[in-house]
Amino acid sequence: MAPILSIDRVTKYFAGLTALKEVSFDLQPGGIYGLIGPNGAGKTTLLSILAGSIQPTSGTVVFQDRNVTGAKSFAMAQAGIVRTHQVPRPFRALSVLENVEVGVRFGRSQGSAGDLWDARRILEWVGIAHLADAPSVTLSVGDQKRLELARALATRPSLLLCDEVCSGLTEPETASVLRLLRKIQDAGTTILYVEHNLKAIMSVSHHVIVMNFGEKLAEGSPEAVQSDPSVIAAYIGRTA
Amino acid sequence: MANYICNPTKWYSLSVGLLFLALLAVLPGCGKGSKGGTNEIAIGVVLPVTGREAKPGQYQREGIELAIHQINQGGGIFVRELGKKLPVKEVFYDDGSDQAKSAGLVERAMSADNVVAVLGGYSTALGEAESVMPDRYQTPWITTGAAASTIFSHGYQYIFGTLSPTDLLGYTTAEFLGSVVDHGKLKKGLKLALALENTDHGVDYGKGIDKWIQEHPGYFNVVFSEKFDLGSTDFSGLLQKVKNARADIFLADAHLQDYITMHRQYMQTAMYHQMISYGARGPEADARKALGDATNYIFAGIWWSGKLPYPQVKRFAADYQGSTGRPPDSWYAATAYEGMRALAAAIEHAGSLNKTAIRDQLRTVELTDSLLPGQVLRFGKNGQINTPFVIVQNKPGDKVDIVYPPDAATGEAIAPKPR
Amino acid sequence: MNGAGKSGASARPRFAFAVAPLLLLAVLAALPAFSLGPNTVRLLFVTLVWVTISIAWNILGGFGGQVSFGFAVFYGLGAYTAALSVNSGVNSILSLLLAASVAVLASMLVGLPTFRLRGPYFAIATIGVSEAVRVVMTNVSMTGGASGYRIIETRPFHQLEHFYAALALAVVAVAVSMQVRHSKFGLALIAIREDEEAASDLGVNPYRTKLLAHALAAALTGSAGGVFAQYAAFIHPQGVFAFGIGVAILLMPIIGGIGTVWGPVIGAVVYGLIQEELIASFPQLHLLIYGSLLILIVLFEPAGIVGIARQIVPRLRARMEG
Amino acid sequence: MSAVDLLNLLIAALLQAGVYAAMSVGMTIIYGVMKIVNLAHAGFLMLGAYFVYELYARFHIDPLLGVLLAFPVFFLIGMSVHWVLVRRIPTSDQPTLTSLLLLFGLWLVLQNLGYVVWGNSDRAILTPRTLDVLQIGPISFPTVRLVVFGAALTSLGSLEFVLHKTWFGRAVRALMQNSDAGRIVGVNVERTARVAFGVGIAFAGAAGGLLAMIYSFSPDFGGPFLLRSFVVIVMGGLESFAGVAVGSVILAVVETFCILVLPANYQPAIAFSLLVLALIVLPEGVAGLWNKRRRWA
Repeated sequence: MAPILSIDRVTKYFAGLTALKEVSFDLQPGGIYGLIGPNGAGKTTLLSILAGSIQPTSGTVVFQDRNVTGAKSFAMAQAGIVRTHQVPRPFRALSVLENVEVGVRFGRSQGSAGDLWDARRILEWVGIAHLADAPSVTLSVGDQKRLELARALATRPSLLLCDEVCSGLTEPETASVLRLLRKIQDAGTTILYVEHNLKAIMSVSHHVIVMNFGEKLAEGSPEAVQSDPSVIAAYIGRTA
Repeated sequence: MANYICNPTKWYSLSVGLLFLALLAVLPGCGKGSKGGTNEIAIGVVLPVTGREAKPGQYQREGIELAIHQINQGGGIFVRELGKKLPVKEVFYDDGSDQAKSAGLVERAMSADNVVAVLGGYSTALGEAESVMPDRYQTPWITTGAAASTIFSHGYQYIFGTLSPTDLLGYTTAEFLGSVVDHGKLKKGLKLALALENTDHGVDYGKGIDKWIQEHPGYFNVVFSEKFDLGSTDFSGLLQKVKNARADIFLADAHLQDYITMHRQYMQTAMYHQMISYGARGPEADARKALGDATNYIFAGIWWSGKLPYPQVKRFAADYQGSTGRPPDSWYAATAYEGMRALAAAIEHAGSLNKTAIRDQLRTVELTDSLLPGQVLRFGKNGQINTPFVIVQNKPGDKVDIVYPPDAATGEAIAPKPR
Repeated sequence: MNGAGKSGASARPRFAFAVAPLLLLAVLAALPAFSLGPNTVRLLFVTLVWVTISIAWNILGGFGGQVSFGFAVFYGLGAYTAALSVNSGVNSILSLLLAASVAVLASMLVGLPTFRLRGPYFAIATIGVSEAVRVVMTNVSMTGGASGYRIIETRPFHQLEHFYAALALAVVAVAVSMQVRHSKFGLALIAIREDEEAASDLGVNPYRTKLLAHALAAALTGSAGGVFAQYAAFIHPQGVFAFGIGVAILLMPIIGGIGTVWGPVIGAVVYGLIQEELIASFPQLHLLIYGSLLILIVLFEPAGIVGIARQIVPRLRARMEG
Repeated sequence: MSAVDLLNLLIAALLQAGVYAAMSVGMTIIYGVMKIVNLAHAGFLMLGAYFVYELYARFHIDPLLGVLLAFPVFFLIGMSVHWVLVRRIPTSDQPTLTSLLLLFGLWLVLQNLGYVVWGNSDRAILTPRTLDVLQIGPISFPTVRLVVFGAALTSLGSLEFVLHKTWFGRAVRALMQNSDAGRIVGVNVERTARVAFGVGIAFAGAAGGLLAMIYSFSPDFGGPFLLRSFVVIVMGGLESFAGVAVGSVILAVVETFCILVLPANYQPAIAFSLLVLALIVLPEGVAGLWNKRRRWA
């Protein structure tokens, strides 16, 4: 099977500092990929490059056989890559439903007719349909995370980039969000999932990529990665 | 600034209602305005008494009000049609030196206040904007402070002006300098540097100078001529160029504020010119206050001077001092005073308050005891008067002398300017 | 287009939406028949011009959150374009279209570089653009530079023609504003205002959306400038390009309530009243009024007069019912 | 154009740069610490001018001494403005439109205050040295500009001293670099912000006094200088004091020398165009160019 996303020697400098150094990997369609690493490993930088929020200094990004290197985030979203933010960023003046509508109307679907029903269905799907007409600012943290996911899903992505969807959530909330991720995967969307919470990520991913100091350290199944000595060294080296 | 979108339906009708209320509030405000009736003659006065042109605008207002005061002391203007004298009532608006506003206020006076005529329009830009209105409302308008002849070149039928055209100012300025050369005080063939305000006023001034120079070859040649924007805070760039041009005579054409700012910076560049003029500005008290002795020997071509040797000028100066507590500062009050007097004469001749009849009389009215140089005020075919200019020069000890024309002179021109 | 309406809002507001503006329009259109006198018509005319511009600014600044101090550029260019084309024999409606086109062109020239800047930097850049354009226009000889430019009137002046032109334009502006508010385009603008990056992450092209809003606003502002120029018949760069005009254009919608359809309209009416009634008697007081209003609005009620009304009305209603 | 003319121009430019630096530094402090673009800066420049004028006109206090007195007076004014208005708006690491509009409103109010108190005719300070010129060979130095230049350098120098030698200076520098980090190391952000706002306004007031020694002024005074201050601090990279010096010199030199190729009345457009250009091309100031080059290398 052809990879849905393939990145090749992606490098990013910030004002002379190297944030990412020649990172390469492929994602196959339909999986949940975990992206882990200690603080400052370059996970969010990589996610931002894939989402088009920032542009790589060098390297290529190929998505569904299209070279999308350096595309802006709206172009990425229209191509089918969409991200969520670690801290939810709802459009505060808009209702929950209207927030989702933005995704419906401007994402890959560029929907017009019947899209409202779509937006409502998505809200139902993530479990906040009862809040559709509430102002988005009134939502709890957990519901804001769901809204963040709903908005992203509304663009009908092929690849969903999740940035720490579980941070700041309680145990039961985390469990329910993880269930949601699996549901999304079941519906055919590939997920690249950045997470600090190792337990969460190991439980949900079928493939894990480990980064350290801006470089890819290892990748493989959760079990294989967990027993990789270089990974252990990186984590222990940091915590010690 | 969040959360300004909410369900519009709740308050929608309310906001529309507010709009209606606001509109209703407007209407009575505009409907009113004195329905002058037959007890008095309403005359609109639109001048800048705030903003950049506040000082001259204020002087002009004082001139007009002095004339109105004197007319009313005599019982008013006799209107034959009504068989009685009616007092003059001033309807005053301040345009804040803003041209769009001044046009709007002239329109307001002409359409809502039942005036028989409007006086005003100080400075060329404001005068240009106002000059659109008189023909629309068939109401005579006399500008007492805008001299650019373009205003009078559009074929308007209801506009008049009590300032001679600016090209004559430029011409007289050059003529005066020529006479100084003839007296042997300055050499022939001197180099002139011109700095002109970037308006029709400046253009006309420059044209006048050019005209004289072309008619009298050999006297002067212009080595530098550039425009500047009124209201700048900084003229150092322009002055640097003037300095580099190494001219013998510096002639600028500026408004009062610009004259003060520019001359201050002129002094700081350590330039020397044998003669300096700022066009129609020079002897003002404000300049003296801001610049002190640095204003000495500056000469100016002006429409009127308190030094003119006519008895009516002495009387006017005394009356003005009596009503305001200070002597007339330069020419501003006099041309405004004369504008009001000419209007009063025209109303009396017309014998009615019909605006077209008054306009017809303004075309032929003649004041033979005028304050202005030559003592005769008569509007030309285009509506503008054409009295001669006088050249005055500042002298040490706060003295100002008329130095040209010779028949009005109160002192000798000092040239070249002592270093 | 109206997402919220389709979702099953009651029929009454939709009725209000359709009827109230028509009613307002009818009243305004019939006003001159009451022989109000030219001064009232002039005041209405000026207010309608302000209404149009205020609405235009609100499209970019209110919905899109891009605060521009530089709308005098479009107003002035519109005025000059209309004046130049009327003088060269173009009929007055066509000259307004030309004015709009030139303003749109200018909005592109201004927007292409400046929309790369965010928020306050954009605002500051527009100050620079506006002042630079004023200086240049003061020196362009084709338009008479600082001498100003005059429309040579070839036929008698009919005030009502100008009034109806301004009225028509204001109606167009209100219609455009309502349409934008409830359209996909409006949704994009609001999303950009709230969080430009998040909007872009969801597929909204912020740059293009802002340029489009800028162009739309410029077209309305430019035509309004053209309508004004045809009435004034004399325009001057220090007048139509003045920084004060740019400031006034920004103050009106903010005072009325930005991001709403009717806030800018109310703001413009209030502004027109203050200009007319206060300036005649207290020329400098308006600065104090606008300044304090701005401070109060920023600190306490970002939604302006509309926001205040929104707070008061429910209380009044509660009192009346209770 | 002779060498002497060029030298005269260059000196004029440098003296002008001193004026620009003096008027921009207050804006930089406030921006650096609070990320607020102080649009009311022009209003305080104007008040500073009138302050020095009144002291001179009423009590014959030398304008230079007046400038010195302006520091404490405007410091207190600045602190009160912060206490009454500025602290009520949310703080942010990015400049916000809220603060921009708030201070713009304040500018309008200050202008009105100026009109009410002083009317609208131009004022000017005339001292014996106002029109004096120091002539050294063919080169002339306007005395008052030399004085202003000296005063500007002195005040910048003392500010530099304060920033590096005092508690307040360290707190300010910490906040300018990173407000979160500043908070973590125990800087009282609100107090520092209040003092910084006071210092910024103090410099604005004093700069207004210096400007009043050169220019005539009215309540509208300050607008053109406000924009020039923007240009200076944007070119200087928005929050560095060395940047202010660099920005001032660039602006003054460009403005002064452009008259050789442009008609003088286009001169004001230079600053405005530079402003737009600097914002777009040099978002990190002139120093950004240096950084970029290093990155490419």
